[in-house]
Amino acid sequence: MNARDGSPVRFRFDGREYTGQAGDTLAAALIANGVALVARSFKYHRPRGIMAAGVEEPSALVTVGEGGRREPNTRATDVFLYEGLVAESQNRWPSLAFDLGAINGLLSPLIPAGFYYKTFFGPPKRWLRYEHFIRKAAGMGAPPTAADPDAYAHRAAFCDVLVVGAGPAGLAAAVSAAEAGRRVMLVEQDCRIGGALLREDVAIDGIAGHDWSARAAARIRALGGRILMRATATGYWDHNLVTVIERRAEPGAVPPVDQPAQVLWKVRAGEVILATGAIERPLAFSGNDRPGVMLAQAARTYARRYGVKPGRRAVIATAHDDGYRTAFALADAGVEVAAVLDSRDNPQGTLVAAARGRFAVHTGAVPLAAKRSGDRVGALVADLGGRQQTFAADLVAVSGGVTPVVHLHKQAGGELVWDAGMEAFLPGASRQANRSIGAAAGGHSLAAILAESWAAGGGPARNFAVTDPLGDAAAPQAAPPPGAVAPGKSFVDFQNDVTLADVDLAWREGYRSVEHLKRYTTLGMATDQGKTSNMAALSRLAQAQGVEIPAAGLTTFRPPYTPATLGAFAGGAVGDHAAPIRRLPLYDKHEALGAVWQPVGYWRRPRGYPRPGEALGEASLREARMVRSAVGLVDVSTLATFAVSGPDAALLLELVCATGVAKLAEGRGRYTFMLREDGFVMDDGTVWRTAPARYLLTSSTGGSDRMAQRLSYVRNVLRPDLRVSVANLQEHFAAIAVAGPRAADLLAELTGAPPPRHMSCDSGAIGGTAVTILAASYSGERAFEVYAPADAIGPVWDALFAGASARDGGAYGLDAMDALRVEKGHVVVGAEVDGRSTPADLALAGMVRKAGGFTGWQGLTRPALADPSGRRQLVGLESLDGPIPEGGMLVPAPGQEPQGHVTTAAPRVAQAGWIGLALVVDGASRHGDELLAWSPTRRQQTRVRLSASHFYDAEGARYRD
Amino acid sequence: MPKGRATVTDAVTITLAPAGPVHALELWDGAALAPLSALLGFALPPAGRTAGTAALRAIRAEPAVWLLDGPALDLAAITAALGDNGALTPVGGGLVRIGLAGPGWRAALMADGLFDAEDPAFGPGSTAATLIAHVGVRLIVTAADACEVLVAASYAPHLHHALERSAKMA
Amino acid sequence: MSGGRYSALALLRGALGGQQHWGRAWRSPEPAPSYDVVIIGGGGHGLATAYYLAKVHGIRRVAVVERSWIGGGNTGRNTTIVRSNYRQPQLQRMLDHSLKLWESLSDELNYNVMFSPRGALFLGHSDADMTRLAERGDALVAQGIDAELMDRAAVAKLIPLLDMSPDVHWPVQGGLMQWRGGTARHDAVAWGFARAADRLGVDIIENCEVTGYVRDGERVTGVTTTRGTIAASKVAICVAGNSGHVAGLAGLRLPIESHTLQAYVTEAVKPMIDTVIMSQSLHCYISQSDKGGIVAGGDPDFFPSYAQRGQPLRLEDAIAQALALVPALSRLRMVRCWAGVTDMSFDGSPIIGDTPMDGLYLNGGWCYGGFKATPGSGWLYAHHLATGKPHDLAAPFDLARFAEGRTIDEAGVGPMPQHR
Amino acid sequence: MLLIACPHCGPRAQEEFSYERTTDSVVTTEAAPDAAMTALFTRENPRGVAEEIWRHTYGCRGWMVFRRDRISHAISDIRPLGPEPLA
Repeated sequence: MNARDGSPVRFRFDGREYTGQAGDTLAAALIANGVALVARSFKYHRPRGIMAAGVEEPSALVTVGEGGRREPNTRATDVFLYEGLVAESQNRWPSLAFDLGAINGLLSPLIPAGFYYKTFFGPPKRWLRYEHFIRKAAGMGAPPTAADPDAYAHRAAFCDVLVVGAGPAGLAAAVSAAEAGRRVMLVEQDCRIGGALLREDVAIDGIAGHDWSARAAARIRALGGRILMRATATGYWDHNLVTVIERRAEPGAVPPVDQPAQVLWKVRAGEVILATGAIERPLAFSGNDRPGVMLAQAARTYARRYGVKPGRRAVIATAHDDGYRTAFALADAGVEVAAVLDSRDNPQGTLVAAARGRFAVHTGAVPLAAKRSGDRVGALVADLGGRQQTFAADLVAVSGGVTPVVHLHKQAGGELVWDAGMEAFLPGASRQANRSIGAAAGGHSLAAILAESWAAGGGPARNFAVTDPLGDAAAPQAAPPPGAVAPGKSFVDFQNDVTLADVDLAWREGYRSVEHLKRYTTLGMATDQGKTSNMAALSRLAQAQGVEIPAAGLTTFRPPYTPATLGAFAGGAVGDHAAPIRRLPLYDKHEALGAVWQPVGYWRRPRGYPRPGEALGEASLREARMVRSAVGLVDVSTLATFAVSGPDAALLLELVCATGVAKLAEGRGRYTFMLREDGFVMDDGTVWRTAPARYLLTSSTGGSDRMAQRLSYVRNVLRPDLRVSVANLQEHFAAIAVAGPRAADLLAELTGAPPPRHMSCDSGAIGGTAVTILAASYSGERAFEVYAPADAIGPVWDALFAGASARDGGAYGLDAMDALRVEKGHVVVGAEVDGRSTPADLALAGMVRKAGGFTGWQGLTRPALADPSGRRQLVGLESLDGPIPEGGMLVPAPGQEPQGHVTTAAPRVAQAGWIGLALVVDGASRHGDELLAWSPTRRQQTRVRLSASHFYDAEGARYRD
Repeated sequence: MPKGRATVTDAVTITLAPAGPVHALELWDGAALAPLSALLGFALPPAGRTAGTAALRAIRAEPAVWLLDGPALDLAAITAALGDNGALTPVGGGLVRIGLAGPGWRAALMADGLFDAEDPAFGPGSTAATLIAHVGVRLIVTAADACEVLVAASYAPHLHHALERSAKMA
Repeated sequence: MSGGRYSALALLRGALGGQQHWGRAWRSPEPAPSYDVVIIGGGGHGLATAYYLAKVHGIRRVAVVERSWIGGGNTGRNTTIVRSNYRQPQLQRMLDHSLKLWESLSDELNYNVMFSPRGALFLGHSDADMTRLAERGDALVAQGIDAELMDRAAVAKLIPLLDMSPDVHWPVQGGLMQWRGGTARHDAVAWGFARAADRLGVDIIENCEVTGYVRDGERVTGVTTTRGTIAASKVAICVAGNSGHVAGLAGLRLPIESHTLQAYVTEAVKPMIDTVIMSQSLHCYISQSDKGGIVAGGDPDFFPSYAQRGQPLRLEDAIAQALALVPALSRLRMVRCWAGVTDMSFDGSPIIGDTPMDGLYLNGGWCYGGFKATPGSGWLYAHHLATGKPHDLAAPFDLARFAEGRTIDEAGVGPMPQHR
Repeated sequence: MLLIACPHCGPRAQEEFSYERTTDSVVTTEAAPDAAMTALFTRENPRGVAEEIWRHTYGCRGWMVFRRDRISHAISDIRPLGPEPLA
């Protein structure tokens, strides 16, 4: 059904050009071109070929793509050809055919599992040197070094039924669910619908398997179902959330225009139906990793689905009926089948009988060793009931039973039950709303699978007629564990080069818990997560323990089911949009003034407005002096702002604020601060009574979300009885602080009214916009904060800026604001208010309500907070030499125990010199002491004198009216 | 904020404009419900719903908060009807209204979102607040093929970019 | 007792003898009726405590009882970072003591724990970040701990794959390096301590879950377990992640909540990142394992859980941040993600020492910073158990500090489970 | 990402919610200092079901309390917190 008549596709492997055809995987195309040696193994650099035909491939890892699209460790079986595909082999030097690293194979007796724990002793520096070479030898593909040019996207989806896997079981369930009127989503990791039907020669209800699949898919779509192809369900999370990664471009390929390379779907499903199939197990024998040793179902897939011959002369080694199907498929494809070796002593059934008539079938036959011929297998030595025989073959197709894919079921918290007949774990009770069907649930009879799957989808019971020329196979069986191991390496984990001998060694050394075994040998920790290896290892472990496999334990199944590209997780959160950037309402005005931007959380705020040729520091000092001498405007729109209204507004504010609010007269405001419940200062701001039952609360930019949450918590959880409304106005209002000796004059001119007195508020209009004016000073000058709706602030700024300019003023930024407030000794959240300061530490104890009753008052009573001695306290610093290093330690002399640190440093504005604020142990009683502000990391030190924390107009004469 | 900026793809047209007048109405006492309904001419809607007309729409935003969206608001009358049972606070100055029109609007909202905008029950008159691209938004379904997104103005450029990107890839 | 010393010579002997001579790394004894000290929890901290009790204090009648397999909790679920570059002096001193123990640990245990002082770098993304980093560095140097402030150029040279463009969301302005920091092989730490403790006579008892305590009046005199009752002069809880549950069996309530923290590892690639990358502003940390996988993590899940199962959106955020710093990671593939259950204490710092009950001791509350403290934590806890008094370095980390207000709040965000 | 049935909005993604604390750790402003500090600094932290306060911060901003199993994450007995509901 799958003659190789597709359109030709050119690709390169290790620099050589080949032609495959559309629909091929890279693996199929390499096989078609006679390439057997594809990779080198991780540890011993063994030559490796293609073992599988699906995502479980452990060996054939290659690097695909170029430049920013380079993807190391891509399974050749999981990339579909596209024109110009470039692939390279990995982990070899100088070439794949001649790899010096193969010497590790000769050294292997010296480097068994865990050898590195037993040597390389000495000081850490010596280990660093060893490690340098170990790291170079380890790793697989070379990492990409260029930026990824492609986009990735996220997508939420909701459905009644999510079906994972579009093989016969998944298709039947999905059609059934869709016909029952349920919202259906079907995801398939392959690029073709059909699953196992793509490798079997069967008909369903008289329709050839692949046609039946196509019709089923069409039916699902017609009923409104959504089907995603090349989409792998990688993770099953809480509350039936399944993450699905959809490839829209093959590894290394250029995605279609405007399309992401991959989409990460987050699917919340009412029910999840897992039709994830089963993975065949390899057999353990010496040299079982050689190129040309292939899983039997994979060999069948290459012959049937891709129409390529995986070898010329094959030996099939199987533990159950399914291997025989491969013999027929290979023979039909023109491959000589030298023998079928069945490990069972007396297999029965129509399939076996049919095979006996066509092939040389040996029963009780166990493979011992694969011999090489050049780079690939040349012969298989087998034990035929005590007699050894060598079979010449360049293809050894093996089937050691099948392992149902229970990963997602287990990720969802489901239980597993042991099926002694199949020697496999099957899905047991689910903890979430999911069920498994088909081969994933241990099914093997197609007709039964279809009927059960249909029922799982919710449709009325029905039967399917299956036509299979070979008849129904018996239930899968696992290969018996190998007896004496032949000399040479019998691999269990092909990708991490873990052998049976390694498993035995781990047991001998006491790494007997299955998790210890895994971690000590690295078994199952490679990119295939042990899909082909875990059962073999468990079997060996159970054998050593003398117990059944279930008693040996099982490692955890962790997401993702198959390796998932990191870019897909990030989605659109890259570059400029790695996180939101919040834009000020006056962004354009600042930008036009040449603002230098400063990140403050997600905000970007103007830090200063340097003139051409002016350094930022110079500009900031100029701006600060402009405020002291004339008038300046600073954008304070980011401040947290809340309207608190209602009869109980003051009561709520007094629950949140540590200072008095209730006695505030209408039209008046005051400074306030809030404590955390443990008594430390959380935030500070101002509170204003703008109307008899309405207050405006401002607090710090950075604490805005926390303050909103606090207000809501107190109001809703602690005091749902209050008659109060809290509205968050941070975004509604934009605000401009106007500061300087000419600020009052400027406002009077623009509003046509005398501006409010210090710590009073009023309303008015500027530039035609209604504004609220709060007379508060952060700079130490006469100052006002002008609030207006953000969408109307433009004209207000324009009017203020024109007026300020006419008065030798202008805009100032955060650095100037900082210098001004330091000179006034105002603390700021994030520097002095560092989450470890009490009100007393910050010289604010006098404002705390003595009667308590506010959040955090109890915390303040704890002994270490109540007793000021030994606490870090706010002081001012006056430099006795040059600039003070901000963040520097305050020490008597270099290297001595710090007594505090510089929380903020700034140049003096009103005069020459440098000042700062600091938290110093017992600092309040140490004014006049000299210390060294010491920054060894910046090689700076400055002598400072401790002082009171205000350096300018201590009486506050300048801001009063 | 550039007014009326629009992005058009095959599936969805995205427009961007200041939200205009929006007021938060918070009640602490249900006694105001009846007089307010009488005044507005429609009942204040339950959770997840909007009511009213394009000139004045009431959006249930929180357990005790409605957004009164639109210019046709008689502030004095509402304040009187409220009495001592609630408060009215203007909030629209910091809101941007992003319009999504066309068959792709639901898909566009789900690209970086978490909310089931494809639920057929989420039809005209429905509203929900959720997160899109890490930004808090309020969705208002205005017609079978159109939706409005109210977002804080500072986040609007980021959200707009995310929605444009989604619309292109949808 | 277990096999001989490990050395290159022993490996050669193994090569010649078909690896047959290796003995068990640790025995699997039945629990004895009584011990001087029973340590609950066979993670790195518990095993280290047992080792130092035997080695430093000569107390060898010690049992480590482990619910499951040793090293299977947070010891086996972290991102293997070792460093001491904190800001608060109590943490600096305590963790630098631990770092010094790391430096000779492989030789001490005769087990290569692969401590790799490849450097632990905090990136700064703004002038404000750089000031905070300088402050931290200055505080470290003042304690005699190494810290180097690096400028943009030096950072770019050290990690060529970092995105150094000035106009990205989090531009790299420089960093603070602790060269003595780095990584270690997490499983090996548990196994190495287990093997060394076992050789000194400590009983390591796996698959033995503590179900309650034996009491004599107000005094704890032993534990009941799924493998019988074990008497002990002292019972030492050392089960970070599960402290709430295990202390709860004695009726104790702690300033701790258990939260999950996720991490992930990519497919192995050849060397691309040679140092540990962290950030002052972002919640992500990145290193490359010796095997070649990129190991990284991010924020906890922000709600309490014992599930050892994380939330996918936290993973997305962590990866987005890692990609923002190192864009070339975009095409690498995650091969596994996992979650550990962390003891989130209410000031972000650990709790080591007495409990209100006689005979019962607590070591927990390590938040997501416990791995780096493994040897030091064991050393300090052993000191307390052996002498009955806290070691000077552990004294600030007593349980009473919460009630008394002496919290050690590195992030300044208490009094809740600390998410930095 | 859990699915939390907000009493006001119906089932929504956990990302829209924020965990506040357990009900036994609520500290009122009237509590005596010792009682307040005990509530604040001692938690049951059960490896099982706890009663927790959450907020639909990025949805309706409403508060709620529910019981949640901290291993399976199953949620039950969800009810709103806050002022008496309006129509």
